[in-house]
Amino acid sequence: MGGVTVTALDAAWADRWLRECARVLADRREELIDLDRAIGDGDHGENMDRGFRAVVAKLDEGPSESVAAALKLAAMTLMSKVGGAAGPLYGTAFLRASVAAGDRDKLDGPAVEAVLTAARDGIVARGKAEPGDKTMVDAWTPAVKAAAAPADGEAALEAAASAAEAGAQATKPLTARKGRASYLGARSAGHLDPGAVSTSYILRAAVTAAVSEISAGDVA
Amino acid sequence: MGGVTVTALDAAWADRWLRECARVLADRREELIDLDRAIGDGDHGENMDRGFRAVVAKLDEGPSESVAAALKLAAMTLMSKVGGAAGPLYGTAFLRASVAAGDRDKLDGPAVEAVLTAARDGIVARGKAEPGDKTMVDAWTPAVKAAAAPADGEAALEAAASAAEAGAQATKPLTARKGRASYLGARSAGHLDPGAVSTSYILRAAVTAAVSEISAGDVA
Amino acid sequence: MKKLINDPRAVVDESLEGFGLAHADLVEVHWDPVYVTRRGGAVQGKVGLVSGGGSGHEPLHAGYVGQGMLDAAVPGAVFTSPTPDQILPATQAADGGLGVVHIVKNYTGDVLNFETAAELCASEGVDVRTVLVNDDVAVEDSLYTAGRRGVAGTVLVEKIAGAAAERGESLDAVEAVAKRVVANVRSMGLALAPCTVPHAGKPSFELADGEIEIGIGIHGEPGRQRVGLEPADVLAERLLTPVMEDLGFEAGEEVLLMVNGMGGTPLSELYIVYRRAAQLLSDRGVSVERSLVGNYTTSLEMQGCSVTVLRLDDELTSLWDAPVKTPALRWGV
Amino acid sequence: MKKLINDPRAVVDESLEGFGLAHADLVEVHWDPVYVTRRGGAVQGKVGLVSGGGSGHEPLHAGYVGQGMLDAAVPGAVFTSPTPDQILPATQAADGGLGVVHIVKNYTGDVLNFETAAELCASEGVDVRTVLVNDDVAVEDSLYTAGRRGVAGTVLVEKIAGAAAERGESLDAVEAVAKRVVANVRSMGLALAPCTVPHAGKPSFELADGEIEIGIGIHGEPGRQRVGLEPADVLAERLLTPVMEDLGFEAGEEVLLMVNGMGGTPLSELYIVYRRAAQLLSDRGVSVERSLVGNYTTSLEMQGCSVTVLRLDDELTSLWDAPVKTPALRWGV
Ligand SMILES: Nc1ncnc2c1ncn2[C@@H]1O[C@H](COP(=O)(O)OP(=O)(O)O)[C@@H](O)[C@H]1O
Ligand SMILES: Nc1ncnc2c1ncn2[C@@H]1O[C@H](COP(=O)(O)OP(=O)(O)O)[C@@H](O)[C@H]1O
Ligand SMILES: [Mg+2]
Ligand SMILES: [Mg+2]
Ligand SMILES: [Mg+2]
Ligand SMILES: [Mg+2]
Repeated sequence: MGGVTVTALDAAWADRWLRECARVLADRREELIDLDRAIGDGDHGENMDRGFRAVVAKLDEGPSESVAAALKLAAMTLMSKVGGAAGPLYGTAFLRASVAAGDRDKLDGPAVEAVLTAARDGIVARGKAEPGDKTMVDAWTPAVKAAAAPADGEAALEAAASAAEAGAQATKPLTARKGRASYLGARSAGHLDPGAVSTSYILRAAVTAAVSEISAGDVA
Repeated sequence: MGGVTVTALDAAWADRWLRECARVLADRREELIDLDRAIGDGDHGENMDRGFRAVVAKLDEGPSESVAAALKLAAMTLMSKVGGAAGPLYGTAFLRASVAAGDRDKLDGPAVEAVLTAARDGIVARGKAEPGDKTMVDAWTPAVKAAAAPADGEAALEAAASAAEAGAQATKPLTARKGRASYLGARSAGHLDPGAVSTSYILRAAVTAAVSEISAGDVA
Repeated sequence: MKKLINDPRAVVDESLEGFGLAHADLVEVHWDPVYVTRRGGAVQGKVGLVSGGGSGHEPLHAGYVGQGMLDAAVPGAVFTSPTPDQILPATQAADGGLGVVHIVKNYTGDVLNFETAAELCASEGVDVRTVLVNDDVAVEDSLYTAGRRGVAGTVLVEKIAGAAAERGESLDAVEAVAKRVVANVRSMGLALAPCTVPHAGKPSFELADGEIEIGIGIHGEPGRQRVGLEPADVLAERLLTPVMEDLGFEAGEEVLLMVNGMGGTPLSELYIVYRRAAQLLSDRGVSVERSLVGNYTTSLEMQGCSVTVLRLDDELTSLWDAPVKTPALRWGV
Repeated sequence: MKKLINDPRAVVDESLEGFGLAHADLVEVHWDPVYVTRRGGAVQGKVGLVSGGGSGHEPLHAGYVGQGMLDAAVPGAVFTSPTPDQILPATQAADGGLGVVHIVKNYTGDVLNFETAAELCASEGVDVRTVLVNDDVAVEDSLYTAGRRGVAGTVLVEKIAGAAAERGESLDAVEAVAKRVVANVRSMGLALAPCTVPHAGKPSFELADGEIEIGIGIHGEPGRQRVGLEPADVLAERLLTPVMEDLGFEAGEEVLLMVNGMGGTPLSELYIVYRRAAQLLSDRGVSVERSLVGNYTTSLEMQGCSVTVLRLDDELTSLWDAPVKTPALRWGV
């Protein structure tokens, strides 16, 4: 049996989060491409992979000074490397998140909620999507809501990630009203929204970065 | 058991020959297209079908006055409707054949030989192909030779058609040195030459037009 | 996937490099970030014209950079809008002191990236106007969508606004004429076969033998409707009718008719579609005064076409006829 | 077979009808027999230029009818040379009193039909010269073949001879310059995917995934060699090397480089091939002075391309640059 240790949601965590995003999104590249092929233009997996690879290249220049700095680095890089709808939306999300993180050296539960809320609000401000429009907002909105309860940062992240996963799954029956999938009208129903799914991966990556699995041997 | 009656190789026969060519070539359109797809550009069946349909349309205006007139009508029509290599080659063949038929009102064995020889020589004069180059000349040359023996016109045609069929089959192993198939080099071997095959159909049609099958009942 | 490419990730850069070499007399390709300008840069005292969008629609947009059309083009990754850090320097390079018009196809990604870029440009002191092109009538219900897409009509906006800028019109006037083209141009497209995005490696959608997609966009998106293959004359009518209805044409009007290939369709087929579309227009008493037939706004190697109609007036016609000297559109000079 | 057509047998006529409607300002389509002339007919006191061949290579040849290029074009059925009864009136319509040059791609069918037509023309009092184009180096051993084929280099012959005729050169001179282009132009092509002739209804050959044909012609004929799909840079070299060797290029020479699409290949891919071909030429010290990239001599919807190199001298360059005003090639006017 193994155990887990939870690390503080500090600058090092933020860097690990971004690297974990890059790892997961590279892994899920084809899956996200296929989701986007079904109701969009088949580039979402490539866009996210390209963006986060660039983030990692930036991180390799040295560790971030703060959570806010890491998030801002992600924001600027995604903005200039992703393009498409996802670039400005995730770019704005990380930028607003960075501002919300402020000069905190680590995030507790309420801080996690504040950061995620800022991110979601940024996406809504840019993209004007409402819940139910079958966009990434449908993953962010339940995530923000779920993050409100826990006092502990990691628990807030865990709740957010699970809610985002459920939210992403719940986009399946919806008819898209924003983004490229909206052109399909009723034919968009029956498919997951790629941006909602990538959001769920990004939030799950935040949890993974916070939690190290320790094998039974290690804790013996 | 049935018998056959042989009709004179006169103007009516010539008209029937051309109509029979049209019928057979329409029937063999796809086969000739496929042969030409393999080593050429896939139009031989379409070209021959188009050309002989036009010949029939001309024949429908009234019966030919003579063998020579029927052959000249075919020559001019094929020349203006077939295009490609086959158009001028068959056009020249029928034109020279028409001249060779001259003012004969019907053809006997030597006349058949003279007509076929003129046709073959016309093709060679235009196309400069030698026997073995994997062209229609490989059907015409043995046909001309076989037509030399019989005194009887129908027997000469029958011998020519059979020789043309054998000649066409014998093009299979050859490497093309003239026409579009020559671009393939050694890859042209292993396929029948479409023009040699259409030549064998045209000569067989001449026999069919000369011979009416009569069922046993009719001759009882 | 069979393509004349090297690394799927290098497609846009290598293609632009070839483009720059082939048309060095007309254009300049800039790297890091990537954008294309007219050879010689901004024309002082002329309104600048910049467009851009995902790659894969060649010759759109870089093929339309040159005298009488665009001053700069900003290519994104394949089917992915470019980013603000590309659009900013392209806009600065296009600014001849009178400001710049951004011609943007109406897609969420393009709109958001050009929006951000316009803010950056403003903060750098460049007066930027944005004209959204949304000619695709296949997207019917714009209340419940991201709005109509910009497709092949974009070429007409770029040509006509480019001519207005070239003849010395003000920023307001160039913006206004571009918007007038947008207000009077409509398009609709169909696909016989999908395209394959290099980095995706798989066709953008699946179509059975004998099936086609009506109302496709230019990004390999599936269309609104899947129907059986029909004769070209029927298909031409399927495309033209909604275009005509949306524009509300009346007898006696004059139009430009464009039949645009999606990249993998032979020119001969485009002319067959053109023939029927022209007949239908003339049946309604609409007079086709100008035409454009060819691959002008493509979707990689997609097989299919779109039909575009632009309502003309004397000014638009004379701007259309004005000289243009770009890699992909050229006359009068 | 998925095509934007009506009846497979009506493809050529309906396409020409659309072509005539779309370009009524430049050309006139004649029926029964079919041929295309410059709007306004023969230019008196100018040598006439006529070309023709099977359809399916659009814009070749009808797309090159107009000022500075052809006076008439004679389209046959798809991939089938036209007949003498079409070529005769087209030639007469092109004769401005100084005689006519026939530009004929070297295929048995084209040669024989133009030969007969030339005899008919002579008997009608038109002085006809025939220039055979045979630029395709894929056909190596011309002793054992019908000789090298005419492919995309034909466009360069038509453009340059057309410019010579337009500037008032004599029949001898126009014939001579056309032959000089033929002597200095070489091409080679490849296919990633075959085309389907409408009346055949089946692909012209079969290629497995990952297989390509090197040395194809423009009639859907299989090539000389079937190889595995390779990167564009390798393929560009496979095409350019025999072209260069056949022309025997030396450092310091100047050339025109053309990368021609076979109809179904995106422009972006052609530029990737162009990029490498231009690099290879410059590595050898050969200077690319002019370029042409696009679908200029096609094979229906075939996917693939050809590379053409023309050795330039000052006269050929200035004839190339001379104004041309046709549906498919236009500059300077
Ligand atoms: N207006 C919007 N608001 C929020 N999210 C949006 C909006 N438009 C698109 N999206 C999200 O962007 C995702 C698509 O991103 P991507 O494929 O990278 O960009 P593009 O659509 O430009 O190709 C969609 O799945 C959706 O979640
Ligand atoms: N030089 C030639 N001499 C004799 N026959 C030839 C010659 N060139 C081609 N042919 C014949 O023409 C046939 C092809 O005819 P067709 O397909 O209609 O014309 P094309 O080759 O122009 O498409 C070949 O199969 C061959 O028999
Ligand atoms: Mg997408
Ligand atoms: Mg053939
Ligand atoms: Mg995209
Ligand atoms: Mg042919």
